[in-house]
Amino acid sequence: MSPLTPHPYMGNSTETAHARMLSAVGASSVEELFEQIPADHYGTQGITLPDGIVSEAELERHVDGILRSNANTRDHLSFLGAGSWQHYIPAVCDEIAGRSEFLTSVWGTPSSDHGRNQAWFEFSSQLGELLDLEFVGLPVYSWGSAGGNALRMAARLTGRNRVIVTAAIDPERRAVIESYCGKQGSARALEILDLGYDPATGQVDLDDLAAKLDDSIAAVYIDTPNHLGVFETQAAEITTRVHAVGAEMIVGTDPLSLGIVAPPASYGADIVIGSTQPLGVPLNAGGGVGGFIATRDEERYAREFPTLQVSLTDTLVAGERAFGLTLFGQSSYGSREEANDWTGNSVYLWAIRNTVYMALMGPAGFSEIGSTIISNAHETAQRLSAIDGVTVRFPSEYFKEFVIDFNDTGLTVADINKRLLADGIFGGKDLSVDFPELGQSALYCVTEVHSESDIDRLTSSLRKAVQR
Amino acid sequence: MSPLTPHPYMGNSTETAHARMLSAVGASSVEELFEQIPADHYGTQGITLPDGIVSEAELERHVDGILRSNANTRDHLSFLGAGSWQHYIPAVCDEIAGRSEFLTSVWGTPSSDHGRNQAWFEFSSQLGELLDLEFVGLPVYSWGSAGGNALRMAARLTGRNRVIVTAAIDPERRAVIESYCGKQGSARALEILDLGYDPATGQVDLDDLAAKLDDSIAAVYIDTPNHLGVFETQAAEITTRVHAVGAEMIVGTDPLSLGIVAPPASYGADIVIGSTQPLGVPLNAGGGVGGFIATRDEERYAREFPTLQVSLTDTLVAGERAFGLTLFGQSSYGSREEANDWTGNSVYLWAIRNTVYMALMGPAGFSEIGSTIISNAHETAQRLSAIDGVTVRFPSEYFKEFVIDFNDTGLTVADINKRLLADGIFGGKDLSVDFPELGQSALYCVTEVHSESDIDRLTSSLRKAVQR
Amino acid sequence: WSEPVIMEMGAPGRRGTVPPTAWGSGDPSAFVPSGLRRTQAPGLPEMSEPDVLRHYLHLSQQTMGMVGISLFGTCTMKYNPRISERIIARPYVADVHPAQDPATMQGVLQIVHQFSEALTALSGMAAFTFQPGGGAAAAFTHTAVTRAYHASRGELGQRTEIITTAQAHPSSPSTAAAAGFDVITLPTEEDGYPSVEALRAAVSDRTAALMVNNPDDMGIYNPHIKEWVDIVHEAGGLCFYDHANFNGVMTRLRAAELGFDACMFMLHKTFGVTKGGGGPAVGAYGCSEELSKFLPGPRLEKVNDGFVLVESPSSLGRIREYLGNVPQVIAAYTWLTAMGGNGLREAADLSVLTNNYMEKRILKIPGITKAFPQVTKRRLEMTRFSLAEITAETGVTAVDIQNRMTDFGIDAFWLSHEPWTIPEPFTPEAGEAWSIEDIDYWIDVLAHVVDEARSDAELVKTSPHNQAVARANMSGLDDPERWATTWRAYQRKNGQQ
Amino acid sequence: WSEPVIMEMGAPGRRGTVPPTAWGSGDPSAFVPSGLRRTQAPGLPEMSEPDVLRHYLHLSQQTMGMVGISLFGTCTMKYNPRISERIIARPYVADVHPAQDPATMQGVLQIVHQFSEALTALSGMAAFTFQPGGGAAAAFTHTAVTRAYHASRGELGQRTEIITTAQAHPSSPSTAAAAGFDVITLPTEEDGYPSVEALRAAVSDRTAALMVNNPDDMGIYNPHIKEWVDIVHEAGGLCFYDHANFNGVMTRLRAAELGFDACMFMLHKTFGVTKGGGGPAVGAYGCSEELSKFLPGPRLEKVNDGFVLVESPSSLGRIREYLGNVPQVIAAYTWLTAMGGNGLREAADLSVLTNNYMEKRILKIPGITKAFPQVTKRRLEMTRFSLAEITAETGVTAVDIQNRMTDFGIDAFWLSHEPWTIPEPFTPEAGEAWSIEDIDYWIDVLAHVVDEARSDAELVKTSPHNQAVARANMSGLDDPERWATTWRAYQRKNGQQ
Repeated sequence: MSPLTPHPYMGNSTETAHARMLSAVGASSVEELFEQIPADHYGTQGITLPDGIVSEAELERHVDGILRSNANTRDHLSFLGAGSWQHYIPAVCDEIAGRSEFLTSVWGTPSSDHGRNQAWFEFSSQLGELLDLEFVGLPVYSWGSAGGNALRMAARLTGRNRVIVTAAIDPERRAVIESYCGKQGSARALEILDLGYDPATGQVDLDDLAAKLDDSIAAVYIDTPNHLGVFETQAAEITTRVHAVGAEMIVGTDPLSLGIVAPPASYGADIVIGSTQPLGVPLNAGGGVGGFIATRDEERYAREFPTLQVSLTDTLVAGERAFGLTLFGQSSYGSREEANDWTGNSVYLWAIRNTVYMALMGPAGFSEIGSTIISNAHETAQRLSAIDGVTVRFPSEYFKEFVIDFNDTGLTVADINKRLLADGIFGGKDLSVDFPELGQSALYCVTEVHSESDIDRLTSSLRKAVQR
Repeated sequence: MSPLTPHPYMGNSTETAHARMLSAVGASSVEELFEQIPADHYGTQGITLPDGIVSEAELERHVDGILRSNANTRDHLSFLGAGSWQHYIPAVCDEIAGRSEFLTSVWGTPSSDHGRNQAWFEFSSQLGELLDLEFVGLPVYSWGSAGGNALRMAARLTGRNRVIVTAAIDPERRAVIESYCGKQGSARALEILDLGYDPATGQVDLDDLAAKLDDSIAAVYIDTPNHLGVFETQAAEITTRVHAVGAEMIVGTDPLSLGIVAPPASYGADIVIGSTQPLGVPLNAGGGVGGFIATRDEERYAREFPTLQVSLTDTLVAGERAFGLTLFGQSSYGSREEANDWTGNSVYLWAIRNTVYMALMGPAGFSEIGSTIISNAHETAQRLSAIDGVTVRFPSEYFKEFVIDFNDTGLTVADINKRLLADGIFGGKDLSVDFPELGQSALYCVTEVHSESDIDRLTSSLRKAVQR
Repeated sequence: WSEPVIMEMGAPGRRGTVPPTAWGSGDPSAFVPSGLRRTQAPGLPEMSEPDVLRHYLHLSQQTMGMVGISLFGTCTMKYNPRISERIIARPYVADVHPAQDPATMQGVLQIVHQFSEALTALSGMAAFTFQPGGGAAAAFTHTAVTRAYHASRGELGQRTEIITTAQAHPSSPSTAAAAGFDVITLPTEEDGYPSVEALRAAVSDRTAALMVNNPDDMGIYNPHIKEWVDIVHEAGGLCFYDHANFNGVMTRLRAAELGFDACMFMLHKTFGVTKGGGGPAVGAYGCSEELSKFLPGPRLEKVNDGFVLVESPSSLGRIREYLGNVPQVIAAYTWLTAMGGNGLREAADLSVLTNNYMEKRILKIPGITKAFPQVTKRRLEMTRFSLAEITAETGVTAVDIQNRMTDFGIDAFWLSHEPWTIPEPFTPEAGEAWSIEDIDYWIDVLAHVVDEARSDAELVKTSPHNQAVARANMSGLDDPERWATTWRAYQRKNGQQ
Repeated sequence: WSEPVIMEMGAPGRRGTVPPTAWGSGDPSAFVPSGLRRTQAPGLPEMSEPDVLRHYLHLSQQTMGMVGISLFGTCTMKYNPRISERIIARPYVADVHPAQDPATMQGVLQIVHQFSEALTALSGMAAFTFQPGGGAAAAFTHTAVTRAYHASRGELGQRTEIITTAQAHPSSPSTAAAAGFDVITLPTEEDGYPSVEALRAAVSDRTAALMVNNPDDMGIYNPHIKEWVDIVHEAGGLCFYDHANFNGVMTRLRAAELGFDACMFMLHKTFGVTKGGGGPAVGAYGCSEELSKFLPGPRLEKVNDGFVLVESPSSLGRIREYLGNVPQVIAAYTWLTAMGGNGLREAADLSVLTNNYMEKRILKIPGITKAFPQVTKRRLEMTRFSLAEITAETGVTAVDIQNRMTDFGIDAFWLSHEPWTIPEPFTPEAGEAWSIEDIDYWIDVLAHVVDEARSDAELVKTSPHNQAVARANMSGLDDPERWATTWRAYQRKNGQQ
């Protein structure tokens, strides 16, 4: 421990300030102020942390020295998706999300937080337009969290404790949902039944649904597009069946698809969830994820939201608008031990990115990006499948991700990806561990960021990689 | 030329907006509005520019694709200085200079520009403290511009038209000064006499000064540290001699040295100039330069400033402060054909960076950075001179730059720098063209950004390079 | 400057940003299954890029954040160094994909590892996970670990109760309840915390865990905490230390040495990372060697030539996707590296010293009292006060005063978590970053507003007067006929659709 | 929020940032020559990092910039795309050293080259330099080129006069004068520009150059400009086209085809680059093949495998160090690439269309008149108006109205360069970036303030009322006893030192 040296982050870390405050409080040493803590509570092992690197130049050199070894999707050509997707982020998103006011805001009053609260309201409002739904919560941690929350909502809404969840799901997402549903068992745990997928299409196996769906089921949860990239074309039929047994229909979706694809509400989905990451949030080594939950504006649903929400309201001044938290009391901040779910800090700064992104895109932008993505993905899949031994597993109804089947190459995905990496390419996500039934397959993600020459590069590298 | 497609930068680039405005002005086509321009004035060759890349993602891909080939001082170890110096830029400087309000401000009222004007006043105030001078203009384009302006000021102050300028000067700076002084000849051109340097010390050759200094001389201009890196230890003596003939003493200096080095005003310099780039401005491929001009707050000098200046003043509200331009009328905005010099847009955003930098540093920061730089530079020079055939040309009185003499290696600086480059190192600036009297010598710059391991890397690469 | 809601802005045909065009040959719409095509475009605004930019710049300017002064309380408002933001915005963080081959992201993994080691030094816990996206998520993680632990011993059926205190943060009881436990909340007693006797009475073979914080939000430290831990351990329960209030005790207390099995740190509060209005955040959850096998995965392991990610067979799975909010971990690492052990010690010292300085001055304002005045020992990093006397005298409430203070550039203080143990509470926290001048200014404004309450109560009750908007009407926010979380709902409910 | 001057802030011992420590062994102070050691530390503030950050954030919030609405006039306020800022902040621009081996900075050189080619397409000029740091510096460059050109022909002694017009920007006459020329300013005549006859009378074998802009700041185009150029050329002078007012005519006029020898474009205005409160900026100076050998160097040349920098023997040397403000050139290139030829044409169209729309509405406000009303053809990118009738009626001046409009979030309009050819002038310029709603709002506010001038003149004369500070007192700014460009001077003059 060094003697007191003034630290740039602490204005009062000077002898003068210490002396002035000590004198004001009538203490002769700082140690005196810790009188509440019994002596035997103090850590005996001491704190072994080194002294601080007070010089910012040295600090940056140190941290930069560690991080610069990272490869990334900017210096590499990447086809990784599977829950975190590479999309172009307009510079305006960075500018707004980087504003000190937004970065450092906490919980002020509706007036002192007015601008931020309005931005949040605009997040919900714009997402509501994309989803065709009128009640939208502030974001939760991730798509997985949203799934867990939604299933718990459904269980409360129906008073049932069994749920059916698509098997064509991101295993990360599935694992989060399990934690929310109480995998390890407990009084209020929800039982999860797997909903198989058709090996030909990657879509829901309707027979399996029929076998499992009955009036003990609280909810059926499917994704469209799902983890294998495909749209669920039977979604309307499934919803009808789910509603027939009095269960809730939960649909997860990619908001970037909604410029060209019908929103789940249009075929009756009750709770719609998904990821906010595609809407202007960086990959962040996985730290870019965020989730949303939306329903019709019906009290029945609203009363079960675990999230915070902002609502438009008026002020003491006629004609003026402000924003306040609605249904705060039902959040865990208000309900404590009576809580039926919980909330806390989430990814509210990403909601700022999301709202800016949606405002920049507008209806035309969403329509165009959907078209570009689906076109680029299909074109890429077609070109890859021209390579000997390479096939597309579910060749028709997909959006931006598709499964490439390498079984005929006799190579593992791991080997292929190593070869691609040597060419500066991150190949698709290896599915062989989580989806053994697909053998040596990989999930490729192609979006608007990929140019034709990128695909030429991939094609030629992959052609080389699978030659033996 | 494509048909009208709405452009993101132009809200009114829609058919609707065109129609509405055309109707309001009573015109049937936009072309009609150009009725002032005679038909034969239109360009006949057409505009061959391609259509815009309206998609920001494609635009960034395009520009990034060009720029990413650049090497830079972040991915290379650099010892280049010579007018643009690598110093650490605190993140707070970037944050403030990047604020949209500062980036986009133009000329509002003293009230609507209040914050920016105050920041400018703080630039002048803090620089004044470093320089120990009370009248400081807003920045000019560069050290060279400041030199040109200062010499012209001196000519007007003295009514003389011959000036003496140090020969140990950056040739770029010298060339700018020549343009300002009217190199190509004209009625008001100033004649420039070279002031030789002592080949042993790199400092002013006092005999040469004595030979040239008489009462026809308007000013003597020297730099300390000068372009060969060395301080002018005879500055006080020179100033005395200059004042003795009624000339103005102009001294250029590096503000980063002033935490440890006496400001030129302390030995009587009349006009002090220098670069603002070391105070928190990036290298910017040479686009980071800026210059300052400062004098005592005497009307005689103030009336000759070609710059704009902000002055503190009061407002209609008692006790409130504001900032306005002082002596605006004497600037070329006010004087037009009566102008004795000119001003215009300059590098005022860099003044924001500068003021933040100075505020962060404080007196202790300037003292410490001066010490660190001078120590690192001397230590490096010593270690380099341990290499066979490598010597330090002016071995004692330098700040952050020093001349390394490679004559004994039998190699050219160009060859050596090529070898260093192969190791990821930008060697010192080659002096062999501009200072042929120094033979194969290079100007090395070492600052606070260089760690000991950086120097180890340089030493070992250089040792290898000069071995034959 | 009254900024419209973006849904009202724009004009048909305007473009804000244009995505790249497809380079393939096919008709994109043919790729969408016919039954799934969107038939009506979403009702989003159509705006130019500069108009979107300016709109959100205006909203940022209508947000106080820490550009004002915020001594929020319970949330440890710190300086968020810009250097951290600069680093995490770079491609080597922002553009790293979580599914990259770990060999290509060793820099990220190394920092995650090193920061985990630093938290181990501060807490004595054996292992940490950064998956929890905030403090509440870390508390929830503890309930999941608790389930996994007792399940592994075959006792989950029996262990149905989690014990907390009335001064625990809401995240403890709520996550315990959400995880399916019955919650026993021990009431605060005379000394400012529940008695050992109350704990003994609550503990049984049904006890799954204890979840507490210490000191609490009143700055009161429970000196019997080691005994508490022993009692719970004897009954077979796990002890979780909510370290939200770590600031005043960092470098002095180590959770493991007090006997706790697990603890959590809020990186977005205690470790200098931005709040962002409420995340992205990290509730770093650490636990003992014994519990570490249950931690949500993947687990980071150091091997000869770097770090690898390993799935543990006993892991409870995931609390959140991937490694959590990695940029925030990197920012916390950067902050902690700048502070060092000596800096943390100074921060804790300053946090307590400054709080005592504030308390001294605040209690001189007539009508302001301290919660639990009978606890006379110096409070730690914060003190809870009450404005009840002033409310009784003037009708002006803590919320009124909070609103009025914003007119002076001071953002809201925290009142109190539920339940309010004292009336009209407020709980500022000085932290270590604010200068003594700002602290003095804060107190001066408070004193001034209290004066205003006495001289012109209406002025305070109708405040704020200098903010972007006046006092919000909160009356309809829980009314299904009036709430509106989207513009479309608002329009419908107001007959504008 | 009254923000103190930073010189008043801080406290002894505080640190804002700490430089690295030296790693060498020697005593640093021993390296400073003894006579040159600083004896007294500079009187800079001592502040913590968060306090410096917050101070300047406050100052930024007290700056309107284009976060408000600015239709400044003569300066072509454009949208500055954030993408450009993102690009030029990256290491491949910001951290490039100008003395790097050109082989290591081909990306920068390629963009400089390509942008130069684009300007050639727009102007017909053979070559460009980006050294001039603004429009005035480009004008000065022209005077230097003019000197070099006539010197090369042995005529510099004789060619002592440069001709401009009263409507030329101040940079033309002032740089001509500063370069040692005698300046002949042709007065504005009935048609809004000087007559051909006046030019003929001024031209002689002493004529070194003509420096003009067209259209001028009143939106009036001199249709005889080709004849002017011929007349000057016949006399042996060079013709310089100040293209500050390029916005309304881009893609329609090419300077070289009108006969000009040289021209300049302001990248920080016309080409979408930020103003930064007044630079860094670029006045791109282009000239004919014949003059190009005099351009300040170094010159960029394309060789087989890239670009090299070459010093030309006839070059006039330098106008500024290095290649000029390279990041601004890159930003301009980025903007231009986004706009394209079609975008530029639309921008010119919109700039003229919107100005005519504005003019139509503004002239409906009673008391506002147009400069040179007898020029009835449509004005181009801007129109100059006069408030003289309103001033006569109410005493409220253009400056008063300018100040009052800021209270509504509208930043100052430009009045007029000297000399004021009409009383109480103002000169807004719509440009192409502002939406019609913002344009309408601007006019509505102007109309409202004009109403206020009639109903409550004092309100306008004492404005602004909603800004950070009230109307500044400009009376002492030229008084040596009262001006103060530094805090130290202010203290001394106010007896506080």
